[in-house]
Amino acid sequence: MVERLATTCGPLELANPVLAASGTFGYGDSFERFWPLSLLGGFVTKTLFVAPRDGNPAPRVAETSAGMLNSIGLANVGWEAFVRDKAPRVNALRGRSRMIVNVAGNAPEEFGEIAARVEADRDVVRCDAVEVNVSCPNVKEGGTNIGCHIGQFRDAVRRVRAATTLPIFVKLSPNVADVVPFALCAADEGAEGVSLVNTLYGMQIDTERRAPVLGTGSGGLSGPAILPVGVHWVFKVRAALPELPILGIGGITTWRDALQYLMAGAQAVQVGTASFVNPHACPDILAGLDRWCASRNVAIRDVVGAAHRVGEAVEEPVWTG
Amino acid sequence: MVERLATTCGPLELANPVLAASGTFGYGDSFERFWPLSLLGGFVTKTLFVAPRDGNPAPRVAETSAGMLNSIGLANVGWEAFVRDKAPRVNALRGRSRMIVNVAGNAPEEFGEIAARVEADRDVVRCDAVEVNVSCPNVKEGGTNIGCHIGQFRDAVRRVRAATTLPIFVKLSPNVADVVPFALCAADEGAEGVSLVNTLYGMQIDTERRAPVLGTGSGGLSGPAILPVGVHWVFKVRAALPELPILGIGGITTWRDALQYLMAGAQAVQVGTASFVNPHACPDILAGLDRWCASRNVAIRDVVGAAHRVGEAVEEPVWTG
Amino acid sequence: MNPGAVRTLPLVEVEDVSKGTYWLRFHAPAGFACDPGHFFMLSSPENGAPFLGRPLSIGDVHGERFGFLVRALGGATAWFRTLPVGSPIRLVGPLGRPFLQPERSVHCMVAGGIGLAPFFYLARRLRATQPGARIELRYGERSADAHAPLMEAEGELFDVVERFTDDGSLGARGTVVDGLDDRLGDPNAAWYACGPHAMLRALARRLDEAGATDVQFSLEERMACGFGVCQACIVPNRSGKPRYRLLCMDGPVLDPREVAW
Amino acid sequence: MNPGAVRTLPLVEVEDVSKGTYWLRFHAPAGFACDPGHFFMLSSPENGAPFLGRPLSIGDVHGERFGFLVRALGGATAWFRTLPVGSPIRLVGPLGRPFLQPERSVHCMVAGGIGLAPFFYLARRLRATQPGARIELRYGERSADAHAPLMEAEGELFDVVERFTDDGSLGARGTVVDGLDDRLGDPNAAWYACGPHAMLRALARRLDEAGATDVQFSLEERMACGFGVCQACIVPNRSGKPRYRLLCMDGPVLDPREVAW
Ligand SMILES: Cc1cc2nc3c(=O)[nH]c(=O)nc-3n(C[C@H](O)[C@H](O)[C@H](O)COP(=O)(O)OP(=O)(O)OC[C@H]3O[C@@H](n4cnc5c(N)ncnc54)[C@H](O)[C@@H]3O)c2cc1C
Ligand SMILES: Cc1cc2nc3c(=O)[nH]c(=O)nc-3n(C[C@H](O)[C@H](O)[C@H](O)COP(=O)(O)OP(=O)(O)OC[C@H]3O[C@@H](n4cnc5c(N)ncnc54)[C@H](O)[C@@H]3O)c2cc1C
Ligand SMILES: Cc1cc2nc3c(=O)[nH]c(=O)nc-3n(C[C@H](O)[C@H](O)[C@H](O)COP(=O)(O)O)c2cc1C
Ligand SMILES: Cc1cc2nc3c(=O)[nH]c(=O)nc-3n(C[C@H](O)[C@H](O)[C@H](O)COP(=O)(O)O)c2cc1C
Ligand code: FES
Ligand code: FES
Repeated sequence: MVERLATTCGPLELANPVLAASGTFGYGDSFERFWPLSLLGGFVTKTLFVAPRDGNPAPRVAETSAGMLNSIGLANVGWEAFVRDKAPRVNALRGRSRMIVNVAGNAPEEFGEIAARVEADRDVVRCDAVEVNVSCPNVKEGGTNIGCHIGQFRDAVRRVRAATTLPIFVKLSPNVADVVPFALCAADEGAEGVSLVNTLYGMQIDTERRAPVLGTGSGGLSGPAILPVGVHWVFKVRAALPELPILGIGGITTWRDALQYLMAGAQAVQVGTASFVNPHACPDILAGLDRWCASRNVAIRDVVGAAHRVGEAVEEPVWTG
Repeated sequence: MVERLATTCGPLELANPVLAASGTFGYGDSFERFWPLSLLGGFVTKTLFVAPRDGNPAPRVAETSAGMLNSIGLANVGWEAFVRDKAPRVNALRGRSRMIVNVAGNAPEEFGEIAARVEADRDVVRCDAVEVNVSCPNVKEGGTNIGCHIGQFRDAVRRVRAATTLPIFVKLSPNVADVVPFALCAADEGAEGVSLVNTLYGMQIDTERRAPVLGTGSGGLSGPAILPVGVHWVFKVRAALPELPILGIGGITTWRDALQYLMAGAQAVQVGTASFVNPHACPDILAGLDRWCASRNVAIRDVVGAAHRVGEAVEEPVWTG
Repeated sequence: MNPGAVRTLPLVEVEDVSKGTYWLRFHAPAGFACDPGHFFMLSSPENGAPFLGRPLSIGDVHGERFGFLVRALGGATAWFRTLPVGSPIRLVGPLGRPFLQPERSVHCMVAGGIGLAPFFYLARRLRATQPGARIELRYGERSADAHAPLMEAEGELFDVVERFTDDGSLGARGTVVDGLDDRLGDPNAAWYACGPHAMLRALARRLDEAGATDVQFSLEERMACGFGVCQACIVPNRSGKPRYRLLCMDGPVLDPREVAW
Repeated sequence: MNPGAVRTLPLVEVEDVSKGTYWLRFHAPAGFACDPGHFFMLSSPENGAPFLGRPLSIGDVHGERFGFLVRALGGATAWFRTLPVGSPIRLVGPLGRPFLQPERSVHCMVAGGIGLAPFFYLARRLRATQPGARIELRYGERSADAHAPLMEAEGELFDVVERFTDDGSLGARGTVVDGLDDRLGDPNAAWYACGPHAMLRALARRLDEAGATDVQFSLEERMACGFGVCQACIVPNRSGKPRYRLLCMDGPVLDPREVAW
């Protein structure tokens, strides 16, 4: 299993291409009751700010067709508590699984501050990379306000880069006319790679109450509904910037979904919402990928970006016959 | 029924708030085998160009979770054939149902040209309004290339406005960082209203063939999956521009979905993909809205924008008890 | 089934109790164990509607079966009702913190609507561990017929059953909160309640005024995961520090005096 | 059921024919009528997976029942197979242009794989309207066991049945296109074919070379609507004018000489 599933995403050597996405995996130890963290290629922590945050008022989630809306609002324990209470425990559990700390701030300067804290504590925290969340739709300041405006975006990434030498993955929003310029900007500013996509803007209205369901009005749409959106943008970013490492995210529920992202050009994927519904989603996807690789006699590395290679297409499916 | 369902969308007096969306209703006569056209509040034709278009290579559709991708590419019979073969027949069928002709071109100038043709033939065609499609994701030129760039967008709308005095609805793309500036621009340029949303970018990869499913690679995502995205943007546009008439579109399958759009601020809605799966979707939605209005003793006009009126919220739902 | 196990089990029985209320029953697999007040997330292992899991309190564990008492309110709870026997359902759990079962001479349970769900199992367990204790149930319903059939079947689990209906058509008229006066001063009573938010808020005030200290409420909030990762299920903290707690981890059973109602 | 009716009917029977192939049967409602070569769009009236309808050719109409012969290939066709009897299915149709049934002394049907589906009903109808005509079926399969059970049940509809398997395990070895030589010159034969694209393309060439004129193929393309509005189901036109035709309106039965293969 190890060999066929191994993959490399920029500076990250991963035992396998399945990571758990930010905000859907706590700080790394929440799924221990279901399966060992060390199974994963890696995981991304809930977004951390320097100071703890309470997040938004309830209701914070709603179900949609093949998806969900959330307006959590980046509730998190804050950097200090993470370093003190979470990191040591998680490091004891994770084995070869890569730890990526996801960080954010309310303004570009705060991105620099949190990155400086990560750098300062890097020997304690022992994380393998930093994911920069400039794409949360659920916060008044920061979030998509930064991630959808190239000037602020550049500023935030630059400050993170200046503050740390850890590998940086910038997490991109699909709520833009074109994701490619943001990916390019991240690369320009020295990021090692990009993670895409974060949630789409969405709203649900309770027609009996005649009001939005979520406490904040709108929220972020995730789950199978957005799978094609994420695959599209991964494909586009890969086509424009073939050398830029990509972590593919959005709606992955099955191993076939994960394969779509890999073939679109992601070196590895992150599984989010699916883990809420099926806590075994990550190991199930891993097992499916392994079976597929074995039966096709290929390694994961071989299929990364395969959908770009015209002519490589493996026989037309003969649905009849 | 007539009274409670009647609504006004800018200059359009509608017998009811249910319209059929462009590209999912042919030129108006395709559903006659199922139910009479005159039932509808109105309908929007397939996008028309001056000259006929063949559209994109197959496959042109793919199924996704609670949605579909299409890459039709604005295949249409062209303006002349529409005027000659379609309009007279449809006019004989439509009764009070409003006819909106949807038009596009490959460049802003061509938007002016087709609008001039509509204006010239308006007495023959007898349409009630023009919908300007600057938001198709499936064409190399025009489409989202115009609809997602404010300069070209303004240019196209201005040319249409200069060419015709018919009411104009500009159909907006969700594939932008913020839809509001585009709505504002449309209003500035003298459009009577906006239609939103068109499809989202999306891609599906056939993991056995290791290639995109659609002939064009990416396509447009529609269906229930995108409902929350459309509701979000209608809500945002209504909040920013409370006087601007809105036709709400995206993922409407049930009368409750339609109500969400109306409460978010649309005066009427357009039903698209749902009609493929259930050809009776429009009359079913109409009947459901009528029942709801009757049981709540309200008229459709009363609930338009209701989700914006804090305090109007009708009792908290007591799920237990 | 250890805390937090993920099991896909075939549905064994759907039993209608009254219009809109039903039992959803399963065979308990080897090692199945859970306590009154625990909940499970139920979802479809197929990729269809409903998408997210739904939290349901354990309703009863009896012999080789366990079940949930469900009220069909929306998409998922109506959908479970229609499933043919044998349909696979994913169950994640048991989750959350169950009811503590202090030794008391009187155990008073107060339920509103489907808030009755956790009390059959609670009563069954208390009967077994505290055979001398008195178990009282007071519950409120919108109208007469909702829970009456349940009481016929399982009423003997309780020493006292008092009913309240909005319209007085069965039992006393009024809300269940109004009907507690004689018990409120009892220093030996343990209190357990589950029901609509408004009822619980009113009850919390009454109990507080009466000086009751041994009080446990089972609350509800929308949940996406049920095991502490999504941060959906917040309950505002009376103390304000932290501002919120997570119902799926700190609850669903909470001391109402810790909640900012 | 008039052309293009929308009916939600309960599934009456799922009968397995061989691994992955099955009959999906319904009671014909009053007024049900359709012709061989017509198709229906089948979908779920519930809002779940699969989302779009799927086109299926009418497989047989017999007594009070009609049915579709289906091969489980992907999401929807596997899903239909698992539905319990009584499940509601939405059927839109009959749709498209059916087979013309010219008067001929010989009717030659050629099928590849599940392309066999439309020919039972076609044979049944020709038997009734042209009792003296000879009906021949030649079909190809990947391996032996796929269609053999069908032929046992319904083989008497045909005067001649010739089988071809890739591995020669049943009938002749090779493709069905190779096995037509003796018939190809017959000026009195009408030709009907359905099967994989590659087979049809090869067959079109053979028939063309042999000068056959009375030829009808039932083609496939991805469909979203089935009645001419979505523009998904394009078939490139030999003449190039217009460039494409819509399979759901102009087909699914087309003259192969009009298709740019
Ligand atoms: C810990 C816990 C234990 C529960 N135990 C039971 C039980 O034993 N029996 C029972 O019938 N119900 C129980 N519920 C409530 C049950 O989870 C909801 O009724 C169910 O989730 C509604 O889903 P739906 O798809 O049927 O309705 P929806 O269509 O989702 O919504 C219908 C109504 O229910 C509300 N709602 C949706 N989800 C929740 C939620 N998680 N909590 C509260 N309200 C919600 C909505 O606001 C709406 O008003 C419990 C809830 C929690 C949190
Ligand atoms: C007019 C017509 C009549 C048909 N009659 C029959 C029949 O009688 N019996 C039968 O078993 N099948 C028939 N088919 C084919 C059937 O529609 C497809 O097998 C089915 O849509 C596949 O859906 P799925 O969800 O099971 O597979 P998917 O998971 O959607 O796809 C599985 C494979 O089928 C291909 N496919 C998907 N949709 C279509 C389509 N509409 N046409 C061709 N290939 C497709 C995909 O490319 C893929 O390779 C017919 C198709 C048409 C157009
Ligand atoms: C409840 C919830 C909370 C989330 N919190 C965060 C977060 O804190 N930081 C972040 O970068 N992304 C967050 N996300 C986004 C996910 O990491 C992911 O990008 C998105 O959900 C799409 O993937 P999915 O469809 O697999 O869930 C959150 C998503 C959900 C559903
Ligand atoms: C197959 C297909 C073709 C479409 N063609 C057009 C078109 O020609 N012009 C246009 O403005 N929108 C077109 N649309 C977009 C729809 O009008 C609508 O905006 C979109 O599908 C979202 O609504 P829905 O989810 O209800 O389908 C098309 C959509 C589909 C699915
Ligand atoms: S339900 Fe997810 S944290 Fe409580
Ligand atoms: S399937 Fe929609 S036009 Fe043919």
